[in-house]
Amino acid sequence: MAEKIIGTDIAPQDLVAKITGRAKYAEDFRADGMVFAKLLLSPMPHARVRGVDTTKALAMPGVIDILRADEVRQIEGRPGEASLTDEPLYEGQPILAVAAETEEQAAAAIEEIEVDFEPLPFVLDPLDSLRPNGPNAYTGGNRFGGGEFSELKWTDADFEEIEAGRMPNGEAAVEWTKGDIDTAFSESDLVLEESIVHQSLTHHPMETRSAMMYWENGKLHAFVSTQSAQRTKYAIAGTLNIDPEDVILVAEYCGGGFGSKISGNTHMEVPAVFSRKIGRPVMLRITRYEENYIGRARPGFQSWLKMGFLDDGTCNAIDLYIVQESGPFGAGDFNTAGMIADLVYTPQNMRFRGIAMYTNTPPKAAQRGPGGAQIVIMMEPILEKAARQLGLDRLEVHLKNAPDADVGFGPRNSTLTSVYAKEALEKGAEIFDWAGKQELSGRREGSKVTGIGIGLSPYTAGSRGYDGLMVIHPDGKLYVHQGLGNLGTHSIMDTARPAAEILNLNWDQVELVWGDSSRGMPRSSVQAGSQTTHAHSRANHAAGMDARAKVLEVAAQTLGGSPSNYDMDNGRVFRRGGGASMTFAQVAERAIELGGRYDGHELPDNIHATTVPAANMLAGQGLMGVARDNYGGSGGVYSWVAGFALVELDEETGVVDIKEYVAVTDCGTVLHPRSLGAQVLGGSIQGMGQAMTQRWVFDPKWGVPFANRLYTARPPGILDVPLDMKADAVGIPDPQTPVGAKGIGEPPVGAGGAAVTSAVADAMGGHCLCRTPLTPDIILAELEGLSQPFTLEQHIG
Amino acid sequence: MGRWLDFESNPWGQEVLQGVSLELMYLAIGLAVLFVVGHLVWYRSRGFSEHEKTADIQGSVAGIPERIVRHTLPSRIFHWTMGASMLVLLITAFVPLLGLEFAWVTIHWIAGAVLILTIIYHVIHSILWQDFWSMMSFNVREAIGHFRHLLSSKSTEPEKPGKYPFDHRMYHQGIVVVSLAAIVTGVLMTLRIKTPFWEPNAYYPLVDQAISGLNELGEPAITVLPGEATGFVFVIHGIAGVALIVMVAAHIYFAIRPDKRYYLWGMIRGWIDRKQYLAHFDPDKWSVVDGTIQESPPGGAIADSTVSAPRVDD
Amino acid sequence: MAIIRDMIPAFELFQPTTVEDALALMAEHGEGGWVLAGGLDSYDWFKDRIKRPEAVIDLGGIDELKGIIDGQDGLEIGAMTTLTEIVRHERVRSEYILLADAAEHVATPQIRNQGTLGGNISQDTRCWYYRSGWACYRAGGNTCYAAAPQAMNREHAITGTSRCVAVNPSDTAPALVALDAKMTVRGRRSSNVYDAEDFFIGPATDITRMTVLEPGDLLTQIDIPSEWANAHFYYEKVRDRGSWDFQLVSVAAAFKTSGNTIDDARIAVNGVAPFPVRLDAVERLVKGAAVDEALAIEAGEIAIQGSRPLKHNEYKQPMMSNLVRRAVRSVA
Amino acid sequence: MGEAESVGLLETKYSRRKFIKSVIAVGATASSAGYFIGGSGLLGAQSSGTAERLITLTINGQQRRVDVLPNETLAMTLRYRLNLTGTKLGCDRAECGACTVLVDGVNQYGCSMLTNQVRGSSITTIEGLENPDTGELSLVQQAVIDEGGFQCAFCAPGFIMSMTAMVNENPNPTRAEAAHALSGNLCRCGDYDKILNCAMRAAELARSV
Repeated sequence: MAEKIIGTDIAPQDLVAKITGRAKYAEDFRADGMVFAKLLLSPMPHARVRGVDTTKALAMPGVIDILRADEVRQIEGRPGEASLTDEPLYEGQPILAVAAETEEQAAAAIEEIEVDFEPLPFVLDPLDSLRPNGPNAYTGGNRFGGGEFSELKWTDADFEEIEAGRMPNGEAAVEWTKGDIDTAFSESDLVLEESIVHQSLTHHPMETRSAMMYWENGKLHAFVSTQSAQRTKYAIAGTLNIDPEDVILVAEYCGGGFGSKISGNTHMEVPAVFSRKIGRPVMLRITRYEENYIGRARPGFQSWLKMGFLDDGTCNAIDLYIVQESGPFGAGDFNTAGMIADLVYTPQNMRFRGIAMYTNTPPKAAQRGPGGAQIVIMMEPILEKAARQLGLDRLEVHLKNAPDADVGFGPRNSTLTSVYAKEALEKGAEIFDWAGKQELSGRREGSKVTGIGIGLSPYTAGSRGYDGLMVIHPDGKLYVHQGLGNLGTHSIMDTARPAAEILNLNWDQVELVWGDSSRGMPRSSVQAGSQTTHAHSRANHAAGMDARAKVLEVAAQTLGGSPSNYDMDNGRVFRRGGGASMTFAQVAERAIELGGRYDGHELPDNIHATTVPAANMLAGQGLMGVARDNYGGSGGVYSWVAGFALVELDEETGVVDIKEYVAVTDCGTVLHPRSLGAQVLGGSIQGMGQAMTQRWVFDPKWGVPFANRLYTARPPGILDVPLDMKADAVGIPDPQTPVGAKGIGEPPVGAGGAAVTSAVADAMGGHCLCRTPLTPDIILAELEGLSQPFTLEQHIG
Repeated sequence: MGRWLDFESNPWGQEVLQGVSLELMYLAIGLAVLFVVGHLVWYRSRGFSEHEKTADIQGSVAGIPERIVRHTLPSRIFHWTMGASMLVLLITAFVPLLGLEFAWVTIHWIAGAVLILTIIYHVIHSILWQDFWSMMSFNVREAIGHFRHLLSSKSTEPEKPGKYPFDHRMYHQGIVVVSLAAIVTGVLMTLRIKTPFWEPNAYYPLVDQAISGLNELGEPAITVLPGEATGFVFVIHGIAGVALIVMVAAHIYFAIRPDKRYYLWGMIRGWIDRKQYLAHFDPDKWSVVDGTIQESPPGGAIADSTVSAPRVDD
Repeated sequence: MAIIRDMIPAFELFQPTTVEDALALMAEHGEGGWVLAGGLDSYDWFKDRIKRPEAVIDLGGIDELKGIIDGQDGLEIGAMTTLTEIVRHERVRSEYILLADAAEHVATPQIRNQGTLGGNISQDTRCWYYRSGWACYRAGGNTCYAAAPQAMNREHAITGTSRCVAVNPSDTAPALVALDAKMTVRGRRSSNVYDAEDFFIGPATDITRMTVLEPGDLLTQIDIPSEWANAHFYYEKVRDRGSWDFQLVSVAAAFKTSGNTIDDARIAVNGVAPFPVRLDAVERLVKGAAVDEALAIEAGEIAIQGSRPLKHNEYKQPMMSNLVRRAVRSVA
Repeated sequence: MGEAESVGLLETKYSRRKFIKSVIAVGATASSAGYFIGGSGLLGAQSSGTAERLITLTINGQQRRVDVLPNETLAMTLRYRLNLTGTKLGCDRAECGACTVLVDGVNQYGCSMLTNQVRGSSITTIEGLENPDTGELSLVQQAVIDEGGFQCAFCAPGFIMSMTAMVNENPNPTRAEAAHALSGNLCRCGDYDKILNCAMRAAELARSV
């Protein structure tokens, strides 16, 4: 009997390459005649290029050429990002690129280029842009709609409300309500109202977005760092307006993305266009400094929250207003945040208002749990405060408010495929010993006070309808073609497991084909929003079923009888009850002989058009399993993580030490426990960094960011997290998907961050600081009764 | 020759005015030396005596006391305090630039504060209690006479002055302008450092705004580059500072010249003697006759009422 | 001129093997020369292309600058001794654990393996305005960008400022002040020994330098006198992250005690001024006193007398006060 | 051997005052002709001053002749001249540890030392951990396989080098000591729990050797 694969720990196939240095990331590729490109970045947060003098630079030794904004795709008339621009909208936006024989020459040439910038008014903080007469991020205004820019300003009265610590009533871009919040608040036994700030923070994956590209025989060979391979090929083709089949995309490994490299990135265009222009391979090595600017960031929130509770802990009303710092090109986090607030606390009455303001800060993008992570990190300490004032246990309050499978939430009363949030809370509480740790809450040893906290965090975790593509080759092995990116979640391998189980293969009989579009990539999801595990365990399940059926048919056609007489195991197909059998190698040979649908010369009608070229490429190589995920389903797919943290707060220094952490997830069937644990704890640690240390700092006078190094941006290090952490899963399959697995990437971020902010609030005796990051200065200022240097400012330092 | 002004990149990479260059200080020191040497040469070439002129006092001593009060004690205290603070300011400003390092900033701004206080005192005092116009008057004929004398050995010596001779008055006016420039810019600069009186602010938002206009699109345009207001302030302070090197050097030079010694004594003791009075001043213009205030002749100084009563301060 | 980062500009590299040769090279190149110890501060400057020396003089090959010698009176530590060597040195650990403690709080293991004691105490400030290459006072300009009402000065100084409000970033500097270490500085023709607290200078004296070292000067040796061997020590550093972070405030203290009475004390704080601050007033207070909570609290209060926060670093006052309090309290 | 000697000769030649002037030509010649381009094709490409830049490095037990600039970091030499791209550049500023290599067994940041400074040292990179004869993984690498370590793994080479230094020095660490030893390396995936498991497993394997 073939081994069980789903739910077991198997070291990822690419691990040996990764730990021997053989794994090649984008910047590890070389090509003959390769030259280096360097970017000239805008020194101003908003400016217009009046003129550029490149004479001196072009005359320098080794300098080959200069690429200007008019040579790349520009987005006209609406907010949109071009890879090079003459109207920079943030400090650090690339203006032009220089190519030279050596990187040093390119850098020296950049220094000799004179750019005449006309500084324009800029805005860093969204509230500043809403102020009467406040600056706008664009010359045309601060909002865009109906094809044009316009100005939206709040009134002095709105700002008086804000200064008084109350929720403003300025015009929102998005507003939805359910129930009747006014009545509900009047019926609440406890109403809490807070103004909250969540900082914006950079993604800073370990690998920057370097890329190397060259053109050969009319085809672009692109070596890039991306979260989603197949979709990036199409993104590049779209940007360059070329046939996607003329893009050979190589992206075997991706050194982290966290939402910043979903389909590659805007600046991939530079080496693509530049190498075409100069006829040489171009390496664009992105430094950490540049990554700080062009590498994306999570949008920050300034928000006001009013929550009503009944004395049994039921949250009966939420009024939430979010102003989002969106950078120059926008982001949608705030909308999701409103949805997640509704989902976690299931108030019967809710009003959500939100507005995303353009700012002249580096671009924002989805960052692991976009919107969801921010909102639970901000709300959890308020829940702590409420539970304390109601004399209730936070776990009870959560259990009281957490949804069941019949939940409807958000403006469109969205439904979900499954919800086991309460099970996650209960299992987590048990592992963490929540009940036993109650007595540690508030315990004081010297200057150190203990606090415990919970964070409950849901996020989307799946999508449907992608294609699976696999071939059993005459070597007897199953080759699963993945169009995903290999960004470290191991899902690129783990989502092939269902196919292996369907075909009753051992894992070593399965080969994965990925990372090189010339080897055939089926239509895939973007590897974002935790879709992959759900979407591609289904797609590979479907293709696996297709392959299985074909194997049985080939066996029946070859050995006689009907397919139902046959079964398979361990790379052999055999007649039930004994008798004739074939190896998969023989099946593959036979399938090639049979041709037609067996070896991929005929393809199902319903697969995506973008899968067809890949399938055609593989036709005739063996027995092909190819199918679209038609399993269907209704409702959104969400996974949950319940996080539990114990912290020690030093009241004399404001330093918080996270001592213990437990996270339990509801993500359906567990494909790979150890990788799941890594996702859950890794995401939680990112959340802890978000809650405790990471920041972005701008000088308001010059609009220039200062936290542009890792040590100033402060992502968490190994000494900033608990030595021992535990992760577990509820493990109940999602009923609407054949494998039962849901994604997991996003939700742990909010859980980890919120458990910690909640625990800090607990250690401070139910005091909610209501801003992140909770750095020692902020905590100490509060404990010492000093005025907080920042109130609603978005960027602090 | 070099560049007299320093430029630097502002944080946006634009070249902005930063201040005067160190060379200007050396230039000023050079000018000061040249002036002294030049004056010595000129003086010698004209064959003037190195000694104080004496006057024939026969027959004109009636009503003139033996000692004539030139500067009251408050005036002298003012002068020496101001002079001391000015020297401290110059030393603390320039000596560190010459390489001798010490903690000069605090001393400098405190000396500046002292200077401002003395000047406020002086302004009030001179308006209310002194003869304001004895120092502030200007007469074209007198000026022409002085310049003729300066340039030509054939011209007649200028008329004897009233209490403050023409060159003193001109020097005073010059130092008023230069010191005020230094003081105003100095105060602006002090706003940028930590003192017990205010929180530091590196920028001059009002200055920046005042010189901003609107561009052709009707948006605020930054006509003076950001951060450049600072540069202007530094340039004015720097120019005033180096000008003061020359002026103070000249002042000290004349104070210690033997032929002008009576001024120094006047400022130290408060009085000059009758001989000196008669030798160097026109009693019509500076009357020291008991209790009487005479009409000022055209262009002349009006007698200082405070010194008209013969007193000896020391 | 457009700005580009992360490429080290060209320079000539010299690798002398004796101090004399190093001094000769330094004299030869003057302002154009750059002395490289562990290099971790230097490479930042080079990679930012803000400092562009024409000649880099690498001290790594000078053996006489490396290692710790048991001297007649305490320890003689070569300026090029790595922080890891100091952390692990037996006698440092047994008699001067304060220094080992401080050295172990520097950045990361890799940096301690390469960074030297001489480099650690000579490193430049981390003020991000200055490090961004802005023409501030310290860089020879006419502005302190960190001293504006809206400026981001959470990490900046609350005392000892003069126009410039940057802080000294060194972890070992306050420990050396507390240990009354002596720094030997050699020039081409002269050799001077400075007390640790005089080695560090403030912007009032010279706004462009953090130490007495001028071009042509070489810090060769740090002596730890036996005077404070085996004293009661206290070191604490508060930072945002557990590794690779500079102090918000740190304290290093040495106490000679009999029972819980303090006979003598040396206390230094860093992260609050452009130089490590020795707390003479606190030392006077605690000398001869029996330690109790009241004394600790008073010590903390005295420590911050005269300090004045900027807009965003008021927290440094209680933080500094509390750390001094803890240092005194640790004696009891 | 011969190469090592030739370096020694050059040192003698240019050490009139007992210092080593490692390069005599800076400027156009020195910085042209393929700086940062891997492979050996560039050797001998210059007309003058070439010899002075040729140095010999001991990397993963092999002597490698390489042409380096005085301002070149070890990480750049490894990645762009010797094609040893296992040493990663995460920040190039001694902050993330992805470039960690062993210099005479000590873990250091390859991005923040000059190649010229390690001429006399033995350098070990991630590519040099496997047994050169058998291809067997080092015990640290084996420990990572056992524990299924790392996610995106861009940080992995650096972490593994630090773990290697750690187990050589202290094969009996507590979990806290292991974390301390690895605190010079950053993992943005936040896989610290599993990384510590790997480190503890590596120490266990080291103890059993």
